[in-house]
Amino acid sequence: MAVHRDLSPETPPPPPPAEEDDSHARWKASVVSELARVVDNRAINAEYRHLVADCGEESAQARPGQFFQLLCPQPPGGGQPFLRRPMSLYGVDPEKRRVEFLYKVAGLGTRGLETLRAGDRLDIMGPLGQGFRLNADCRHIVAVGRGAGLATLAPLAKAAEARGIGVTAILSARRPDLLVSVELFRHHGAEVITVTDSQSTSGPANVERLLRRLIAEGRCDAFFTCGSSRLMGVQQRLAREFDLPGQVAMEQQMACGIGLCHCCVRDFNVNGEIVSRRVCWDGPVFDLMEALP
Amino acid sequence: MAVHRDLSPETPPPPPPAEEDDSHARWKASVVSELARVVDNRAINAEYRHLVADCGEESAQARPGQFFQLLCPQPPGGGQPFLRRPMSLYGVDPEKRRVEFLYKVAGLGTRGLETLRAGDRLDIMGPLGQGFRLNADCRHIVAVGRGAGLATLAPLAKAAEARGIGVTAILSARRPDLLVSVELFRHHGAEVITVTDSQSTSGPANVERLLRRLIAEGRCDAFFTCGSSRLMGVQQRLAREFDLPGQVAMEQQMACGIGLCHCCVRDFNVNGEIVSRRVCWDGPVFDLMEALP
Amino acid sequence: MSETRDIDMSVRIGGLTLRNPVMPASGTFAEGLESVIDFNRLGAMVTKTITRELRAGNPLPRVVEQPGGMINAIGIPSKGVPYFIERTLPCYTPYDTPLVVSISAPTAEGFASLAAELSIPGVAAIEANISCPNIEEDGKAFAMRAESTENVTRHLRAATNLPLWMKLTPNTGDMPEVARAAEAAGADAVVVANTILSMAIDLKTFKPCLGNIMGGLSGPAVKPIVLRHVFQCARAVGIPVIGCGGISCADDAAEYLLAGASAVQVGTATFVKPAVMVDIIDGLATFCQRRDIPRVADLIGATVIEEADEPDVSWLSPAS
Amino acid sequence: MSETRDIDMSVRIGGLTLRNPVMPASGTFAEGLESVIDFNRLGAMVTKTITRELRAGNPLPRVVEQPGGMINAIGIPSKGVPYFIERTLPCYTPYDTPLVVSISAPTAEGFASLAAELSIPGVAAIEANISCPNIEEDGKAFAMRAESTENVTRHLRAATNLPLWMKLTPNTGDMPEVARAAEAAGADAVVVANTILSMAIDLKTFKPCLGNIMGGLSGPAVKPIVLRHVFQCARAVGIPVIGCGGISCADDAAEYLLAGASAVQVGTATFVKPAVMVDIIDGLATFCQRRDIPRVADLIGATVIEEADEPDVSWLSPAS
Ligand SMILES: Cc1cc2nc3c(=O)[nH]c(=O)nc-3n(C[C@H](O)[C@H](O)[C@H](O)COP(=O)(O)OP(=O)(O)OC[C@H]3O[C@@H](n4cnc5c(N)ncnc54)[C@H](O)[C@@H]3O)c2cc1C
Ligand SMILES: Cc1cc2nc3c(=O)[nH]c(=O)nc-3n(C[C@H](O)[C@H](O)[C@H](O)COP(=O)(O)OP(=O)(O)OC[C@H]3O[C@@H](n4cnc5c(N)ncnc54)[C@H](O)[C@@H]3O)c2cc1C
Ligand SMILES: Cc1cc2nc3c(=O)[nH]c(=O)nc-3n(C[C@H](O)[C@H](O)[C@H](O)COP(=O)(O)O)c2cc1C
Ligand SMILES: Cc1cc2nc3c(=O)[nH]c(=O)nc-3n(C[C@H](O)[C@H](O)[C@H](O)COP(=O)(O)O)c2cc1C
Ligand code: FES
Ligand code: FES
Repeated sequence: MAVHRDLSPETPPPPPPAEEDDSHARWKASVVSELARVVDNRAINAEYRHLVADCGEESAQARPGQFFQLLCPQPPGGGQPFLRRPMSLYGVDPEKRRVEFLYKVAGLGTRGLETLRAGDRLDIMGPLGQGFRLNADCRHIVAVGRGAGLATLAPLAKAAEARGIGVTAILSARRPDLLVSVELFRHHGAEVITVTDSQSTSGPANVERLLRRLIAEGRCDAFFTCGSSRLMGVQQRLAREFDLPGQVAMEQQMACGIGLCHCCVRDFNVNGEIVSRRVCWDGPVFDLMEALP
Repeated sequence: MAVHRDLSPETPPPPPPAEEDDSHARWKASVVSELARVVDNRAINAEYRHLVADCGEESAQARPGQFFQLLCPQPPGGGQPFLRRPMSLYGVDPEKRRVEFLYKVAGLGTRGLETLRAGDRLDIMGPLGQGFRLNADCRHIVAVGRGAGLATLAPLAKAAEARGIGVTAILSARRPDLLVSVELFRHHGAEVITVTDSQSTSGPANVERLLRRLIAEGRCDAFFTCGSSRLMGVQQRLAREFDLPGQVAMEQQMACGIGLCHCCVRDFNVNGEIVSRRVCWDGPVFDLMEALP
Repeated sequence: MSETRDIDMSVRIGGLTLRNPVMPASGTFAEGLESVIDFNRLGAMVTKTITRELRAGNPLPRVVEQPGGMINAIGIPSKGVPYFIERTLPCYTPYDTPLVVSISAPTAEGFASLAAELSIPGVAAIEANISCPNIEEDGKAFAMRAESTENVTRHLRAATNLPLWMKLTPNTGDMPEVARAAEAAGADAVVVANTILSMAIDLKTFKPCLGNIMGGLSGPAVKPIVLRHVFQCARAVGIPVIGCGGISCADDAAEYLLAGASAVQVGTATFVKPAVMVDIIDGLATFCQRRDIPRVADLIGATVIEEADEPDVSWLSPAS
Repeated sequence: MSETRDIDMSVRIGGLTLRNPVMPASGTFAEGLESVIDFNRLGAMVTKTITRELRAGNPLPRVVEQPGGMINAIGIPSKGVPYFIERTLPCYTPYDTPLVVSISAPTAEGFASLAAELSIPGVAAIEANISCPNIEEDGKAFAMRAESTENVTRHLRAATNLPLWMKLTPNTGDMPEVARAAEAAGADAVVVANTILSMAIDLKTFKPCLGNIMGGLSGPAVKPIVLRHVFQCARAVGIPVIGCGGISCADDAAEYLLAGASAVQVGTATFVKPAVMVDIIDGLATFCQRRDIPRVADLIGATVIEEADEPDVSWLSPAS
């Protein structure tokens, strides 16, 4: 297996540049950084907070699996986060022009996010990256998430519903009270199966059993997953066994978020060759079979 | 006239160091940096704001002419002021443990001060520097101030009253509505004469006339001044002519505020020799006759 | 944008006239930025450094945030020259903005042959990133010393007729001398500067924060240092100096021009504010307008130095 | 303070044992600080650099604030040796804390005779600030080059039996070599480092913000750069390295110790937080306690470097 890191596949071509005679008029940004206005920012359980913000037209075009880069305010006690922080789209309303995020307070930047109150401004940049692709000939998909992946997968529920695609969501967490997105999936007609560490239901063996049943029932035309490399491994095995397609949303530390800096690379196995891709630009959603843990 | 810059006179000796056997117990800070609690911070006219803060025991020992170094919060629009900003003591209450400042919004730091609300914390460091000395054999002093000098001179009013010393305050400003400390001086029994540019009463000639009258009336045993080098010049001339003592509070950009860095030096004329002194440590109050404009 | 009409924003860098003095710094620019800003607004475009060989780049983590900046050790992941010519170059040819190609090689000959190979239509200038190790000199970067800089510049000069910009490192004690060496050997401009070698240690693991142990500091934190280098280099050479280090607003760019830069490159600031280069261009125009300065080029080297100001370097290192 | 009891905070710098590794940086410490902190808590005390001659210092303004730091061009206002011995020294002798006297001179002989003159009771060590111009070498600072560093160190070594610390400049490209030269010539420790030469221009007046045009950057902004220098120097020499640059909390100090510093100096942070050195001492004790590290000296050079981490300097300047 030849190792060539950072040999990204062709990146999506840039939008066709404007013609010379009328360039300024023609060119239009597809990614913006704007001062969104916070509508709400509250804890929904012991770990996660839900942030809702009014935004502009472009941001409100975000699609499931895409993400934003947030310029986090300074948390109390000082220390200005210098770089933006990536956050998956959790919800979007193109009419109301509103985006939602679900985040866990981890370090400097997210501690800054925590301080935001309704009415405050938040500099958001997006929508970014390649989101999930919902294939028209899919009838029923399975979404398997854990951790921040529960936020990343959430917007699939509405999108699948809109396309008449059935969804089974297997949502994993340490404890039942730390599960998120359960109501959201149900609201959009998905079947939700919750598995937790405290109930000893979240192990790979149990999830594999659940998935095998769904496959057997013809309710798994594709896997969508995020947030657990163990569960990703289970799905990769089943996908190979049953020749099913799948997509996975990956995380990596980011600086620019738009493919400039090559700090967010990960290795992928593309037909037996290891290639390096930028999570922000070539992903964050990748082909399940190419992802490496 | 020999020029030796930065040849400061003897600095006040440090407090006697503790003995070895019991050093930690004996040593006590005379200057502290503490998080004071803002009680009030409001505009009193188009230029000046009045900041009142609850503080600790040491800060509340501040005396007229001393100053504090304030660690200003970040103003909206970013840019964290790195160094502290010097502010004269405007008022102090040792019983209530409260200090007051009067400040003009000038740049980054003071724009940060402006954002403070009651209940906020403000890191103040002080009391700093050599304040005004009120000689017991003075019967009547004259205080001449302009600009930030109106704040610096203000606490003299109460101190003089307490010692039974009469005060005449000549307060100068561009317009009558920009005058500050007038009521404060009156409250403590001082006679107040206001002079302004808009009324064409603030010129040196007029102030000199006022001062000559006070001297003639025996109501000027000493000058106390701050905030105008033109008016300082007038007083130096009169002090020489009538052999009167005087004190002047000076300004200079500061970094440390406690004599460490030598960034706040000014030249003084000491018996015909130019010597350099640190405004923060040797001053900010200096002998009127030694000051250079 | 209407403000920009009244001000002549153009600057000359050797043989090239740029529509304005603002361009990206190598390694912080790629096609992806087209989703945020119109490349036809820029003074020039500068590619990530490319090498002849395929290169993997450095181990992760490649970036660590610092107060007022970041340290990076991306390395130079490179897909080689054919990929660049066939796939990357065509992305930029549609724009009416000169493309500067940044190159690197481990030997002077390597630099020369790479420059020759890339002296093709669509490439407006070569920027030689000589802040990389010279394998013929024990791995010391070319730009650490005047001699090796002169040597590599001479090789490059012989290999290409394109405008040749030499990008210097601030990790040397001799920048003005190195700049003079580049000028003597025929460079058309010097870019001052690359990042400042730095380090951070993770207090949880006691390991370096970067996979590469050390990396280059960039962002606002380096601005006062690199501004000084630009001031010193601009006084040392007659060719244009292109300033690069911590520029994140029009005021920063104006400060660099005043210090003697003929143009500026913007790097890290784009990560935080992706449209910052356009803001800087508009802001420079406004800066000139407010002061009745008709041409942005009038700012170049316009710092007022008074007689009495002659530096007494005292306990500082000398001002070259 | 009770925490400090359990941890052995002492460190050895050449012949000196310090009660803890925290001391002020030269030029940021004076008697005035006694009003804020107890000097008997410090690891050592370090004076502002003194010279034989009377010196005025630089024109004003001497300081300009920067994001995350400040640039200063104070110069070395000095009242000469007799004043120091008669008036300054007695202020420090009552304390049970070693006093390090920082000296400077324009020639190697000047350094030597000043050191000899100051090798008197009450002085525990000499810190030679060789970041100042060497008038015998065209004004280049001694510490810019290994040869001049070796020469001045040799002269100093012959002139005093006191522990000799050489304070280096980061404005050279050769710090590890310079440090090796100091070691070879008999220095007991190197202090890494002085400030980084920098500049700022006032956009209202177009004049330099400092009377001296250029000055030295200090404060948090320089920390990642100087930490790297300490890491490189500590690997280059066997004598202790004293780290100095941007330290403003216990975590910063711990990072320097991990990088290889045997002690640290704190400068600019004291201007912002005057009691910061005491906080750092207490914080380092807590740092060790939380990790069950019995002696603060165990942190020195304890950075974990894994095999795979061997730096690939790529487009950065080489790691010495
Ligand atoms: C595409 C993408 C989508 C994400 N979506 C979500 C989400 O919807 N909800 C959520 O809670 N979290 C999400 N994350 C993780 C989130 O970005 C990190 O938790 C956050 O950056 C931590 O920042 P901090 O300053 O609080 O932590 P610190 O540890 O102080 O951050 C230090 C640095 O490390 C980076 N970093 C730290 N943790 C991560 C991480 N897990 N992934 C990437 N970078 C990291 C930070 O961005 C920063 O540059 C996502 C990450 C990526 C890459
Ligand atoms: C002993 C002393 C007492 C003072 N008392 C008062 C007071 O009671 N009320 C009041 O309104 N002002 C007072 N000042 C002036 C006050 O310190 C400045 O207005 C303030 O520092 C400006 O800071 P800034 O960040 O808003 O302005 P900026 O212009 O952004 O400040 C930039 C730098 O210059 C310094 N600086 C700017 N102006 C002055 C100045 N006039 N004097 C000294 N340093 C300056 C700042 O401290 C800072 O370091 C006093 C100054 C001194 C030295
Ligand atoms: C992520 C990153 C990658 C970089 N890659 C390169 C590079 O490939 N070639 C190069 O010459 N400089 C490279 N640089 C240095 C920048 O071009 C620039 O010199 C430096 O970042 C200082 O400018 P700034 O402070 O505006 O970022 C890189 C900088 C960053 C932050
Ligand atoms: C105001 C000021 C004055 C200084 N004076 C001296 C000096 O006289 N001698 C010297 O060796 N270093 C001097 N320095 C440098 C400091 O000792 C120290 O090396 C530098 O500031 C970096 O440390 P810091 O970031 O903790 O301030 C001075 C620094 C400052 C800020
Ligand atoms: S974050 Fe910069 S390329 Fe992905
Ligand atoms: S401000 Fe530092 S000595 Fe006065």
